[in-house]
Amino acid sequence: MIEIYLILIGIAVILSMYRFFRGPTTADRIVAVDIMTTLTTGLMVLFALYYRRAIFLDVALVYAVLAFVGVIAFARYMEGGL
Amino acid sequence: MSIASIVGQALVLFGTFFYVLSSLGLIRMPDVYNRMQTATKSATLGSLGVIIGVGIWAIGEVNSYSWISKTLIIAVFLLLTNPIAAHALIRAAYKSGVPLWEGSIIDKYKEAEASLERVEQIKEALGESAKEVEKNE
Amino acid sequence: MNELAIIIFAPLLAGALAWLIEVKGIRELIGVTGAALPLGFSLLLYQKTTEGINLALNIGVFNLTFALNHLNWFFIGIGTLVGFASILALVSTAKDSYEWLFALMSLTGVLGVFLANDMMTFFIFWEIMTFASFMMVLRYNRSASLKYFLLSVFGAYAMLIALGIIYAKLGTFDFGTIQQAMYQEAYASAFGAETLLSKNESALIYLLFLIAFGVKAGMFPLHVWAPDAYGETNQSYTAMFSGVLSKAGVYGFILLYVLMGTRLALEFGAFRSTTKFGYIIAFLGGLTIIVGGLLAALQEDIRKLFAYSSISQLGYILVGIGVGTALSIQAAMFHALSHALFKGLFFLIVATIVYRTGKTTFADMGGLAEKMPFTFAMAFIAILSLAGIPPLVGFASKWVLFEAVISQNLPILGGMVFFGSAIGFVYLIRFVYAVWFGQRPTDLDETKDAPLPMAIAMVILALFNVILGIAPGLVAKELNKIFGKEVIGGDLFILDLGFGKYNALAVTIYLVVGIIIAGIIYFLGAKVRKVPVTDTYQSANPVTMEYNLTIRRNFFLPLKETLAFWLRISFDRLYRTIGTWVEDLAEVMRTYIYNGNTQSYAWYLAILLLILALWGV
Amino acid sequence: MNQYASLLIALPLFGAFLIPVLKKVGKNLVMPFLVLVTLIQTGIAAWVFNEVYTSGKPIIIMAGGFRPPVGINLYIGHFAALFVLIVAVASFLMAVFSIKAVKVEPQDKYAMLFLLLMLGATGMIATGDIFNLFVFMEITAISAYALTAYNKTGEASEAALKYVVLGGIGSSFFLVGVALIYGSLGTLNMAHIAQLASMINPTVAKAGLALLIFGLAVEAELFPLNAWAPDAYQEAPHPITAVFSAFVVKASLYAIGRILYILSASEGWNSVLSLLIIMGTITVVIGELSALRQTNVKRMIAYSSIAQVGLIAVGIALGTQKGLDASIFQMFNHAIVKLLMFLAVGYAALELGGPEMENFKGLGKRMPITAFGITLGAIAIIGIPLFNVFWSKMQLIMAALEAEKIGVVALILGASLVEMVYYVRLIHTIWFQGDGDKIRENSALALGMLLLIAFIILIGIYPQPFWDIMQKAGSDIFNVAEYIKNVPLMGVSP
Amino acid sequence: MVKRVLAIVFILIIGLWMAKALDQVPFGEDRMLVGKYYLDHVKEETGAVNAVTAVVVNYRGFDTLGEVTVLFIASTGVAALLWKKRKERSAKTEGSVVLTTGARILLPFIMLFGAYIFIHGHLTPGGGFPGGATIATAFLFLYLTFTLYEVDHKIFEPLEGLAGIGYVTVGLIGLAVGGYFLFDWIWQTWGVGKENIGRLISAGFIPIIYTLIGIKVGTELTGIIDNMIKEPEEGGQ
Amino acid sequence: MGEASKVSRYLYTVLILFIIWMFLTSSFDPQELVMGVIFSLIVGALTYEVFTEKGLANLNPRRIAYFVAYIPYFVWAMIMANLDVAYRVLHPKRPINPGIVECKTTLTNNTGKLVLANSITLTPGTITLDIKGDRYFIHWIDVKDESVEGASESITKPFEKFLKVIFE
Amino acid sequence: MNPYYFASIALILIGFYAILAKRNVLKMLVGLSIMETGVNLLLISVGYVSGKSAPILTEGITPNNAVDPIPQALVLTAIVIGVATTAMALSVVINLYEKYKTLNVEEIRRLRG
Ligand code: NA
Ligand code: NA
Repeated sequence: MIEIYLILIGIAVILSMYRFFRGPTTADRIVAVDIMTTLTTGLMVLFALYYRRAIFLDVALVYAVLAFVGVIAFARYMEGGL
Repeated sequence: MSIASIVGQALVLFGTFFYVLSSLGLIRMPDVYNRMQTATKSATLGSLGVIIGVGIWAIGEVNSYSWISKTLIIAVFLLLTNPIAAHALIRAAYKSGVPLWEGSIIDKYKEAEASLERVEQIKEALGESAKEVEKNE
Repeated sequence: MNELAIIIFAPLLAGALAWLIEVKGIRELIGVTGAALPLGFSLLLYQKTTEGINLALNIGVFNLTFALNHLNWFFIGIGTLVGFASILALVSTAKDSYEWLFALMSLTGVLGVFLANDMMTFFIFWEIMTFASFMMVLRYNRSASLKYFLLSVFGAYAMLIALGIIYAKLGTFDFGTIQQAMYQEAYASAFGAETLLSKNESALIYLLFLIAFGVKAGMFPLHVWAPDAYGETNQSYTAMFSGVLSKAGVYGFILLYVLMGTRLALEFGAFRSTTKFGYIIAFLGGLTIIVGGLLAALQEDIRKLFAYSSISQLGYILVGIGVGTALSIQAAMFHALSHALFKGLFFLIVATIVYRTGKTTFADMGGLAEKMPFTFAMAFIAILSLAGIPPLVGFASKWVLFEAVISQNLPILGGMVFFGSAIGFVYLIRFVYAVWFGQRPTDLDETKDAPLPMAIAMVILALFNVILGIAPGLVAKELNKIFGKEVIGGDLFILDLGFGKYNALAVTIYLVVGIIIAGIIYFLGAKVRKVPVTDTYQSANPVTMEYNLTIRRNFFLPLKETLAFWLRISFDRLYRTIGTWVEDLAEVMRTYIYNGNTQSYAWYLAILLLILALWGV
Repeated sequence: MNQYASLLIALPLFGAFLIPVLKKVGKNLVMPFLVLVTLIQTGIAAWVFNEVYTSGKPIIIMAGGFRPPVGINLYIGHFAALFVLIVAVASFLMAVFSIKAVKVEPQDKYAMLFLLLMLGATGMIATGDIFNLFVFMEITAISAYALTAYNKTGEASEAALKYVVLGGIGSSFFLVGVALIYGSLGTLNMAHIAQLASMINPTVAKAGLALLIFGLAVEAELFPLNAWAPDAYQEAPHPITAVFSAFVVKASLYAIGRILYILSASEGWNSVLSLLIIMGTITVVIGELSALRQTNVKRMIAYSSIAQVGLIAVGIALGTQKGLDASIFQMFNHAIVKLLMFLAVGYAALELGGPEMENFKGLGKRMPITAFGITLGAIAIIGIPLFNVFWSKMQLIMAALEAEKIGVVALILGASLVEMVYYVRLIHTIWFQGDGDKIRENSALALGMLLLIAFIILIGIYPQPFWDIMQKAGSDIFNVAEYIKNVPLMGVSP
Repeated sequence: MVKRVLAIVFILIIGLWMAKALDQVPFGEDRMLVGKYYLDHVKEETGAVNAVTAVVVNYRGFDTLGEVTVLFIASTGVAALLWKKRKERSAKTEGSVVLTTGARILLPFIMLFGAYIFIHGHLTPGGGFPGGATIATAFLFLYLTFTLYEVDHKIFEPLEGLAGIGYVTVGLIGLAVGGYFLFDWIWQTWGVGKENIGRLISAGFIPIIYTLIGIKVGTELTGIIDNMIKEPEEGGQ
Repeated sequence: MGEASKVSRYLYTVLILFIIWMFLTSSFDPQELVMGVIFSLIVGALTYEVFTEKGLANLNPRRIAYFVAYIPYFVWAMIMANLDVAYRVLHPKRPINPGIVECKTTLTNNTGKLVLANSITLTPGTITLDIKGDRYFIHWIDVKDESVEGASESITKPFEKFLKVIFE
Repeated sequence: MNPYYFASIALILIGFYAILAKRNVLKMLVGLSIMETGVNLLLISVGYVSGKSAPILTEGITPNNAVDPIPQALVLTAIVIGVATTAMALSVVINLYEKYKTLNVEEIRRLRG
């Protein structure tokens, strides 16, 4: 069953990738990245269940933290705030 | 199949729907502001669904309650950070000069910025002391 | 510690001490002692030459082995004698400790070369000699020293490869073992048996040795370093440089005969009455005589003149060696000795002139016989000796050489040797008149005669020129010892070659009588008006500076013009052109490869990876 | 007791980590501290050297107490013991020089990077594990990047950029090589790999070996991977340039040798050897020719160093014990001579306002000891008898002859010929051109130079004991069976 | 254009070559030799359940020490290269109240999370490096948000050094106690925590080393961020 | 309302951190708890000054009660918002009418402002673009009222009544 | 060729391509990072064993169904080294830009020959 969700979310990630490559502005790309990271976090959590390993949840959390700060960094850079 | 599994799976399904929706929004909306509008909201809700869903599902599947506590942490973290990130991004987009969609009807922020600029100019005219004050704030 | 160690290392040690102490007076004392000790000990060792004497020093990875025998005693005799004279003269002309160090170091080098009993030792001391003499030249002229060093090292490395091949094939550096092995090789190859060295390899070794020793001996066309190097250093030192160091090359050729003469002769056969490999040496020697002689005649600088003269004289020796009969080799060795004696003397004379006048070109000199009578007397002996006028040693050796060559029925070589003698007269005339006679430039009016150390040094060499000239049998005896048979017969005063005879004593007596008569006539009779040299007219026109065919300036301009075409073919220039070309190429390559662009550099990595991929490693 | 040799790793680390604390106590303590640490390191290295050479057995340091291949081991055999000592001594000398030469801030960072550079080279030489080799290589490389750019001029940054980019590509491909070898054998320990070498799939072995050597060759300055080197040598602070030439490049060369020989049982080994010979040869030719018309003395000597590296690589790639011995001898001698030369040139450049040849006119009169140092170094490196390099070049030639490679002999000699040309020009410029006021030479540096000179001459006239050491060191690398035997491998079965 | 085409051709050939070699290393097959040993012995020999951690800290401790060193070099090197006499934070605009308040609230959480990661390194896929990196992320967030925020260098630099000293010292104690550098004396000599494999207090010195590494990495990365984000003051070369 | 005492703020921070720790470890193993206390104390000491202003006062039961009540309200709003999104995204004509409007808030507390901004972002058709003092600039996907008062009424007001109690 | 190896090699090559073809120094450094990523993926792929899980011996994982831990440990190290290299390179570039006012690699060539 889980496979279906994994595939669906995978599709969502790929769809977001369209926006990443398409742009047209840098802002669009970063928004796409932001959404992709959120989706990926969910994907990781789902993978943890798929492999029955709770330890992967920690990985998902680290990923969420890093991705968030990463997006903030991009945002601050883009607005010329640094 | 236990109740937890069913509930959990339902939540995951619910979340997955919004995940897909968020990616669609990203594609279909006409400008970065509207993309953010749609994508952020559904991605966040989707995360809540998927992640908490997994936590509940695991109660039935792996028979462990430690999953739900961790997934809750992740979910709350995303709930807190996603709108912050969205806010930071939209502000950045605006400040970096990405224009609003041509169908947009109003831009109050622009007006406010203009008046703020006028205030700045007055401050400038008042001289160094004003700057000092600002710095100390 | 035995005597050989003292002979070899005393100069080096003295040089180092002199260099460190740097107190005028003491420095000179140490230096001269350092040169005197080898001389003394080599004289002491004379009676030990028959039973031989060995020295093995375990310095370094290789054992340094030395041995004394008749052959090398002859050469260290030349080396220590002329070396001592040269070092003595250095007392007057050396500028600083630097020169003491390297002059003495080069003496160590050359004595080590003569005494070495294996190839490695030979090479090491060869390098020490080269290096030290290079440092002496570097002091005076960078480009001359560089040319010298490059060619020398080129030669040294050729030798290194040769002895590397020998070692790889025969597994030894020891002269005795090599000689034996080569001898066996020679007969093995003659009988078609398997040999350790192939024909090509022995040819290669020969070629490499030819280059190695040819450079040092100043053999055409490897001679180009010599005029500059001999000219551009302390002239007292040049006495040793030209007199002794060049003999290392000669010694090397003799060694080549000793080690593998049989092998080469049998492998490559004969040309007319001589071996092919020997004929090559002889022919190059002949060319060396001509080129050196002609160019000597064209020089305007007194130092250069003798430098080219040295080259020319070395040519004689090479001819002798190349002809390859026992007699001709003896003749070559004899001439090596006499060349060392008279050329050493010449350079000391030049050193004295330069030291006293500060001038080096003929144009600035003249009439010095009056101001430097002693030096002039020395020059007189040297000139006679070089020109091959009996009863001086130069005549004896040259005579034997002529006889040796002519007797072998080699007309081309004979012609070359004869031409060399003729041109020798030509350039000597220049030296005689331009320096010693004629009008003296006014700034030379205060010129003093030779200082004491130089005078002593000159006297030593002059004496030997005379003694060995009157008693050439002394030398012949030693040469016969080397060959173990009587090649040159006769007694103390008479050289008997079988088909010719030279009685030095008789000639001396005739000559002395003749001179006495001539002196009487001169002092009693003739009144000669002294005419300033510049007071000459040509077709009633005053002589211009450009076409001033006085003896002191452009005297041989017509000759030069005649030879213009040939003079343009300069090996010196050729080598220079090649050098410049290599450097230009290197610069282009360097700026192209190291072009500064990081990305290009990354491409180099990609290219290497591509090669790896295509190579399929 | 022997495990205390791990202090060779621990001490520089401890020292480097202590510097930030020390800086709080007093900023001017940092440089003396650097000298102190390198001095102690020298002491330890000397002890280790003595231990290894008197017992004749290598010291195997087992980190964490695990036997190899389970744990990483350091293998301080005859080679490592010798070169670790060289690293320490060179570091000590250059640390002293740094007090005089390094005035750019922040000195505490310089001192840390310096110690870690020393650590990296020490580790590269000592380690017995290919991935650990990578780690130490990166320690060396990254500190080298930083130190190259340390002067913070545009040119220094440019040099460092080149170094970083090329080094980065090199280390990436090195890791691909590690992945191939590991994927094929399931182990990273060098002795273990050597043991299993005949079992590797030949395709993997060849590509893996080639990639490992490719990665190392960037650091080892082999053409065409060495384009960064002249720039880095030119722009790095003077003591660092000396250190680069003295041991950084040597560590990489050693690593090439070690990896080459532990995989000697694999198929396709010979094609890697011949490739290495070609690379080495071109390195020599281009290095020497590039030095010819240099007007920047540091850069000139840098090219000369590169050429020497080529010679060493050729010796390693001869594939014979004699070749290795000779190469190691050459490494050893070259390290000493270049230490002297860069020390002297660096010092002169400091006093004269830059390493341009123009400034060196009259150096002989102005700074006689320094000038003497440069001269003697030049003479030695050309290969004049009575100086150390002569013997190693000689041995290299002998080795080439024994391997029947006359071309290599010609290469060595030809290189010496070219060296002669540019070094003679330098010597002449120093002694016989120009003039100037005498400069009082720093007595510590003068002493250092004289010590090195004495050492060069000592080896020059009495090379036998050194040659004995080199032969032991060479056999340490060449004799792989012995190496495998010396490492106490535990049986690991799949 | 030519350059690009050539580059593509080159890398394709190189890629083909690597692929050919990799083809001989079949994917997904069990080729473990030493790896298998680790899996079999990790619990008894190190007390860690995370075999990667045991490899990282115990079996291949030298690598990790080196790795710590590499990061230390980077931090030192960056500081050396970007060193200026006077440097100041000069962010142009401050983040909005959302960002600043978000940073305040998230800071303790992220730091705690970092600590969680490094202290559980022997139990979960974590360790000193990710833990330290997470902590550094917290500081990065502050740098990104506030105009004038700056860490206290007086504390950070010595802390970085002390953590490193701590690591080396732990290793040296191993040398003194157990005879080997980096010997796990807590586990092998003292036997602490033998009974609670899989629980927090186990795995010998791994948690200690990971704590030290966590602190070290956190301070180092923060230092790098600090150096890169700051700009020299006008004229303050 | 001014700042609470340091002790209060510190204890509050430690408490929150410890709770998070327990969630993270999801274990009652005493070893974990002890370590949790230690780390909470350390991290709390480093961060309490920025983390909270009111300290333990946040734990006022009334605030907690409002907070608990706020959650379902907010979740409901979020779901509605997403259905709204679904409608706009999936509708073939993309029915949107966007613009940037201004709202005023009566909240003075920063945390309150943050939560308000986040709530706005996650609820129907709005996203917080910037905040200047008490002025919220909001991107509205379907602008219904351009005036400050009108916009405030429909966007900020509904949340403010909760947040006022929880954070002020 | 299996997709993991393929992806690793592709990443390495893409990174290398960037270094060879991009003029902007920063892009070249990005290329370097991509290469490093590819290498790391390769290492991990080499250690993967089909059907086995992460080598953390909890939750029912035993030595028999865990993948090789070594490559994972190696990659941890390699990642950190990559980060360190990148950090160094960036600060070099910062200095470089300050002095040369350009990031075009073809203009950064004062040192040559
Ligand atoms: Na996010
Ligand atoms: Na690690």
